[in-house]
Amino acid sequence: GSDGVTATGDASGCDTLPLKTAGQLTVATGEPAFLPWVGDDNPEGGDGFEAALVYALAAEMDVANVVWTRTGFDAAIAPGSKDYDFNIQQFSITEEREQVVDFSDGYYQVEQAIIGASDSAAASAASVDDLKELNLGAAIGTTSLDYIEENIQPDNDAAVFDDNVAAKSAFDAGQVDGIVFDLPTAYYITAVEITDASILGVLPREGSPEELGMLFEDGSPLVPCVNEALANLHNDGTIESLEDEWLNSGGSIPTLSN
Amino acid sequence: MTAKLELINVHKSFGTTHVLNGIDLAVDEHEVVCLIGPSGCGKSTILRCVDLLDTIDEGHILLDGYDVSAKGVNPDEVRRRMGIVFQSYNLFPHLSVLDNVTLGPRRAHGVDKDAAEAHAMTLLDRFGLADKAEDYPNRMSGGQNQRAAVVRALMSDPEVLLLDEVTSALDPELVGEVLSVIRELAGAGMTMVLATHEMGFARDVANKVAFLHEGRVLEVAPPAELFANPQAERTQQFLQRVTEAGRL
Amino acid sequence: MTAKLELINVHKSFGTTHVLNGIDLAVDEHEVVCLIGPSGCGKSTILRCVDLLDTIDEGHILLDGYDVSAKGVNPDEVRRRMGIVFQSYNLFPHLSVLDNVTLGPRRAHGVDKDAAEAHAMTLLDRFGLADKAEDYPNRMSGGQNQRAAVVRALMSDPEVLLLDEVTSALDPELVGEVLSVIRELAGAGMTMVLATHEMGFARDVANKVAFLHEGRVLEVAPPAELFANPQAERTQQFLQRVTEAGRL
Amino acid sequence: MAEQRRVDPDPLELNQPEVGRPPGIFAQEGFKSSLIAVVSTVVVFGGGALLIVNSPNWPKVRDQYFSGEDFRASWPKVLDGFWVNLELFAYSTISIAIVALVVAVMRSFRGAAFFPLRALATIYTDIFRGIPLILLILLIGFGLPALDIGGVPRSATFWGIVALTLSYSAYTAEIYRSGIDAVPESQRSSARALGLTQWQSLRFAILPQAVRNVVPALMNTVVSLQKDVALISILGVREAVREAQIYTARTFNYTSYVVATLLFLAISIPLTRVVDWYTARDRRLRSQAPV
Amino acid sequence: MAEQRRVDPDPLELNQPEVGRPPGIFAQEGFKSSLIAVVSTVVVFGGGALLIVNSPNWPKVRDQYFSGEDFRASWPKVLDGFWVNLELFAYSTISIAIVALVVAVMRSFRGAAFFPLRALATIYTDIFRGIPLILLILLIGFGLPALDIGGVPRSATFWGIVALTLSYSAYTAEIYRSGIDAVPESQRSSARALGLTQWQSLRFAILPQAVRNVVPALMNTVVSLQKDVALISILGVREAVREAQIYTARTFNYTSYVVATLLFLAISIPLTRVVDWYTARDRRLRSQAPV
Ligand SMILES: Nc1ncnc2c1ncn2[C@@H]1O[C@H](COP(=O)(O)OP(=O)(O)OP(=O)(O)O)[C@@H](O)[C@H]1O
Ligand SMILES: Nc1ncnc2c1ncn2[C@@H]1O[C@H](COP(=O)(O)OP(=O)(O)OP(=O)(O)O)[C@@H](O)[C@H]1O
Ligand SMILES: [Mg+2]
Ligand SMILES: [Mg+2]
Repeated sequence: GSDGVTATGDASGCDTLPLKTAGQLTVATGEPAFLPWVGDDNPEGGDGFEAALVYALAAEMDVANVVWTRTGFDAAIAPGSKDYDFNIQQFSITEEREQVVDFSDGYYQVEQAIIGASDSAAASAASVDDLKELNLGAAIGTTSLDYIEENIQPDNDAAVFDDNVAAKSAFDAGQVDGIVFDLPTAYYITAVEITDASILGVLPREGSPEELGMLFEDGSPLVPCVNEALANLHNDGTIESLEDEWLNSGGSIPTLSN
Repeated sequence: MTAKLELINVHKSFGTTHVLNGIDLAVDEHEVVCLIGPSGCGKSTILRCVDLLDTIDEGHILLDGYDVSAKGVNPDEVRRRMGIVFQSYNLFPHLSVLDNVTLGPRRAHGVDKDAAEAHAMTLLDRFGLADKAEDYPNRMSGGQNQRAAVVRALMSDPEVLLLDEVTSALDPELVGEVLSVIRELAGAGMTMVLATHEMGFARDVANKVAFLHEGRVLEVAPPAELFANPQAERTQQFLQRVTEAGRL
Repeated sequence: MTAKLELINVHKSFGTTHVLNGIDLAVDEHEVVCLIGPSGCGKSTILRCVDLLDTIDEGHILLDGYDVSAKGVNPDEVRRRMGIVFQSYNLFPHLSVLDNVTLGPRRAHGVDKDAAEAHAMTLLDRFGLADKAEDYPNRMSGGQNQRAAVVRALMSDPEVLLLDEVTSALDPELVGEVLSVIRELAGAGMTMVLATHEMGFARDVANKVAFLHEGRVLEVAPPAELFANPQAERTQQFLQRVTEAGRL
Repeated sequence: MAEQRRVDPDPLELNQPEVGRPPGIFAQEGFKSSLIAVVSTVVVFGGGALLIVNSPNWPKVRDQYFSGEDFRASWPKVLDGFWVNLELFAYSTISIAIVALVVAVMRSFRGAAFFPLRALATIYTDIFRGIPLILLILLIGFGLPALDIGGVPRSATFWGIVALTLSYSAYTAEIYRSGIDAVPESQRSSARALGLTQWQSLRFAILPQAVRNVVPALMNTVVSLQKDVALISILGVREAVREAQIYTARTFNYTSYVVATLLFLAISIPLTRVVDWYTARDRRLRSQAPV
Repeated sequence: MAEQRRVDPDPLELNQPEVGRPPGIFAQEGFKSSLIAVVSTVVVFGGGALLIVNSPNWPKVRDQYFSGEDFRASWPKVLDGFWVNLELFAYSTISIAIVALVVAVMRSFRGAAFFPLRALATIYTDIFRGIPLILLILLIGFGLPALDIGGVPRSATFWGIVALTLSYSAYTAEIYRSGIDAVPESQRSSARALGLTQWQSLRFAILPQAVRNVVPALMNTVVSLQKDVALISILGVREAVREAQIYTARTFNYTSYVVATLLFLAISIPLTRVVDWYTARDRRLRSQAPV
């Protein structure tokens, strides 16, 4: 998959975009799609960071028409050709995944945060070490889980849930003390879904930054074109203002020490 | 004197088939009563009803004068006092012969294993089955199965023994043995009701023979009388046909 | 002249039990042969082997001179030429009597439904089962079941009829009927092998009686001869016991 | 002779059969123990229910699982999905029944000549029963179309049904087999003795009895299939459970699952009752064995 | 009399029994049709396999499902998870067997007095069989602990086993029942005639035969339970399938599922074979009915 395509590469093939359906950008997202990434499970509305980004991208690439489809996680990562141009639902870019599919350049650098009951033992944690003896949880397919395993290394194996809903339910049932989410999701969850919990802290970044990218079928010729457009959106500050609008609305949260 | 076992106006239907049509029959203690009659006349059904395996629709079954067919009677208690051997023996296929015959005494009567097995071996030996004690029913011939079933019924020293054509699967050599065992039991005071197609057997062993026809007892008499001088026309017909078949 | 059916040195074991121990037996066309002997001597096993329901370990079974026990014989073809009635009748519980008896002709012989049913009704009528044609086996008495099983075997006009104690579940009234049917069949040229415990029956219907003991044919003779003047000591013993049991 | 014949017994002595019962014979043990069982069940379940309803967090839990509002909101979508379930269910039931029968029949043939057939059937059941259905659906539903072989359909629904059929037919074949094995050997002998071939014996004598033997087990499979059809949603098919999941993921409320469950029960319970009733009637008709 | 007795037949005439066979009697139909079946199976499967292996995308699909590297990489974690499966499996098998037996026995009691018991058992099987296992696990595993009732355990494992038991015991009870129903009525009569109570008749005469009748169906349940234990992962428990999922989600490579499948097969196939062997032996020992 990683056939040396880079964002700075010559994008001359992009004069006529190699789209699945000419004249329209077919984009897949999750089912359901949720805030802060997509507003109201309605990407057509353009609310939410990812939805807004796609529309900005389409404008940048001169495509008038955006058509949305939905896929589950499993269908997104299945082998074979796809019937959409790309899939955007907070996929983290990793080398292993690049063997199977192609990614665009990163459109967002993710930080991890831990949430827990405000009145619990976890609330007093000041460092990552303090988290070791907690029962932690994360949703499957997220880099939150990788973060727990690689950087926190808790005494008890972290519980792994199908989705944010299950993680929240386990929290309600008292089966986990803390859940790790990416920061934007954590903001949203504590504000709307688990109101008796709060973000206990942002987790310190380890190693190379984790980036979200759009997912393409292996060998898609569209990748350089999207990368070029993304670079332009970065340069003109569009992406930054979208981040401010949708993702950085939580005020200041302390970052835990190592 | 109260009869050991008495059936009074017993009726029984299966769905729309009226099988027993007002059976009246008394069996005194120490008495052997044979039920004879054409196929389907209800012999097996009577025995099943007496053992409370089928519930009767109407009438009474008295054991020692008590109405055991009444509501509220615990049928298990009644059955523990009787033994029955079925036409198609019905041994338990998953148990060895020894386990088959000791199951009743051990579980229903609380006899301990050793005592039950000792008793079983004596009886099995008497019926020529001592070497089959560890075998499974389905690996034995029909005759062997039927003998084991007789032993099973005798194991609990029943007050009344009900036998449903116990000799039909036996070879003639063994019929004599079974006959003598039954004679012995009768002498020792066993009360017995036998359904049988063997007129010779009935004549030989019975105190009374009851002729059944279409769910009714047409006549009851000592065998000498009944065979020599049948009263009902239907009885005469039946006995004549049987004689023709060379079975009397 | 070749025998219709011939067994030559037939051996058969179940596991370690040697059940047939070198059976030699010839049955001519139009002949009725009765197998007698104590329980477990192998009568049923012989009939099963002849019908190729059990494979023999050694020896040969010849039908019209052809070795049907040889490798490569299609047993279905052989079985279609024979009929068998089992000791425990084995009707199909999910089929009505009529369907039971027409199954063979319709499926194995390709007779059409109407013809098969007409034929069936004639036979059922002859055996007093006409009104039971639509009934299911488990709702009938043992006698009724056995009669239906006989009808089932007769349906395909078999060349050889094998009967395994067909009268043991019949009441004496009906034994006469079956006997006369068998006599009739014999007269019409039917070749038959019967395992039986009914000496009277054997005497009455057989051309030859074979006495079996421990998986061997001890002697074969016409019934008058064999019953009056048994050669082997074991035969004498057996017949004496049978006489004592009042069955001869 | 006359004094031996019974003539109308005095019915008066029967008027009080209860008097003087020997001890132990009369008892209503059945009724008593049944009563005890029911009362204790009611106490346990009723007590449990009370405890739940009075627990501090009950209102919260109730709202999350049994909220009237969410019930109404999720109902239309889940119901739409349920029609998809029924369609998939119908197709897979048919293909499973057929494949399972073939496999079971293959396994029940006798004789050395049929060894390869039996072995094949055995391998089939072992493998497809052992592979988790989820993997089978992933492998077949994503893997096969990904191969891009000409003429191979890409429809997720199609491949989902194929995967369900492979897995469930292995289970169902084993059920058929247990039914076949429970038919007494003597029935097979009888059928063969009539000159029927192995196949005819199976078809006319053994299978009808075998299927009757295993109706409850087959019902088990049907009920469980009805629910496992939902796994096809991995391939992107939006059936009832998937719709419920989507609703839950959006609202963090599980009531949509309860909606799906009620729809499933609305099919499975009447189906079970009808089959039970039919089985009981069949049994009454054919199988009341006089001993 | 002597001329009637058979003395050694001339064995020579038997040397060529093949000569002059009447037409139709001799055939090797069994062998021929078996051969055809096997050959055609091999052709179909072999052809299919060739088609797959030669398809344009095969190398990619192969790498995603059957990569040696990923096999090695995912093996340790999946194996760790598998021990959790086995533990959960062992506990639930025991509790399911017990509960199912109680329910089946309740349902098979006869007589009007036992009607409430039977009704209770029927409702139990209908409900718990009809509710999708996934919902049962969610409701019980998340719902009950969330109630915050004093003394009620919170452990996901514990409640997962409870949910599995409720669902599977309903299925298993139906299997037991089918086994019980397949035992001839006359066996029950015989047992009752010995003076055994209903319960004793069941215990000593009916159930042992019933269980033998349904061993294959029970094996089905065991094999499927072994896999459904994985559903407890909804509650966050990390068993083999969950570990495989984690690996796949991280790497987008499905080989970890194949690892999990092989582990499952490593248990289920030998188990099936042992049970088959035992059943066959048992049958040979006890049930070769001479007709
Ligand atoms: N469970 C049943 N359901 C319906 N009909 C039955 C049932 N049991 C018996 N019958 C019918 O009741 C009648 C009497 O049957 P029973 O077995 O008592 O006769 P029998 O005198 O013992 O006959 P046989 O001498 O042939 O054994 C028969 O016509 C039979 O078909
Ligand atoms: N399938 C089998 N497996 C093991 N042993 C068997 C089997 N069938 C028959 N036997 C044994 O073979 C012997 C002969 O049985 P068979 O049924 O042929 O006797 P039989 O002469 O018909 O006896 P009966 O007069 O009692 O019917 C018996 O000892 C029996 O236990
Ligand atoms: Mg009878
Ligand atoms: Mg026999």
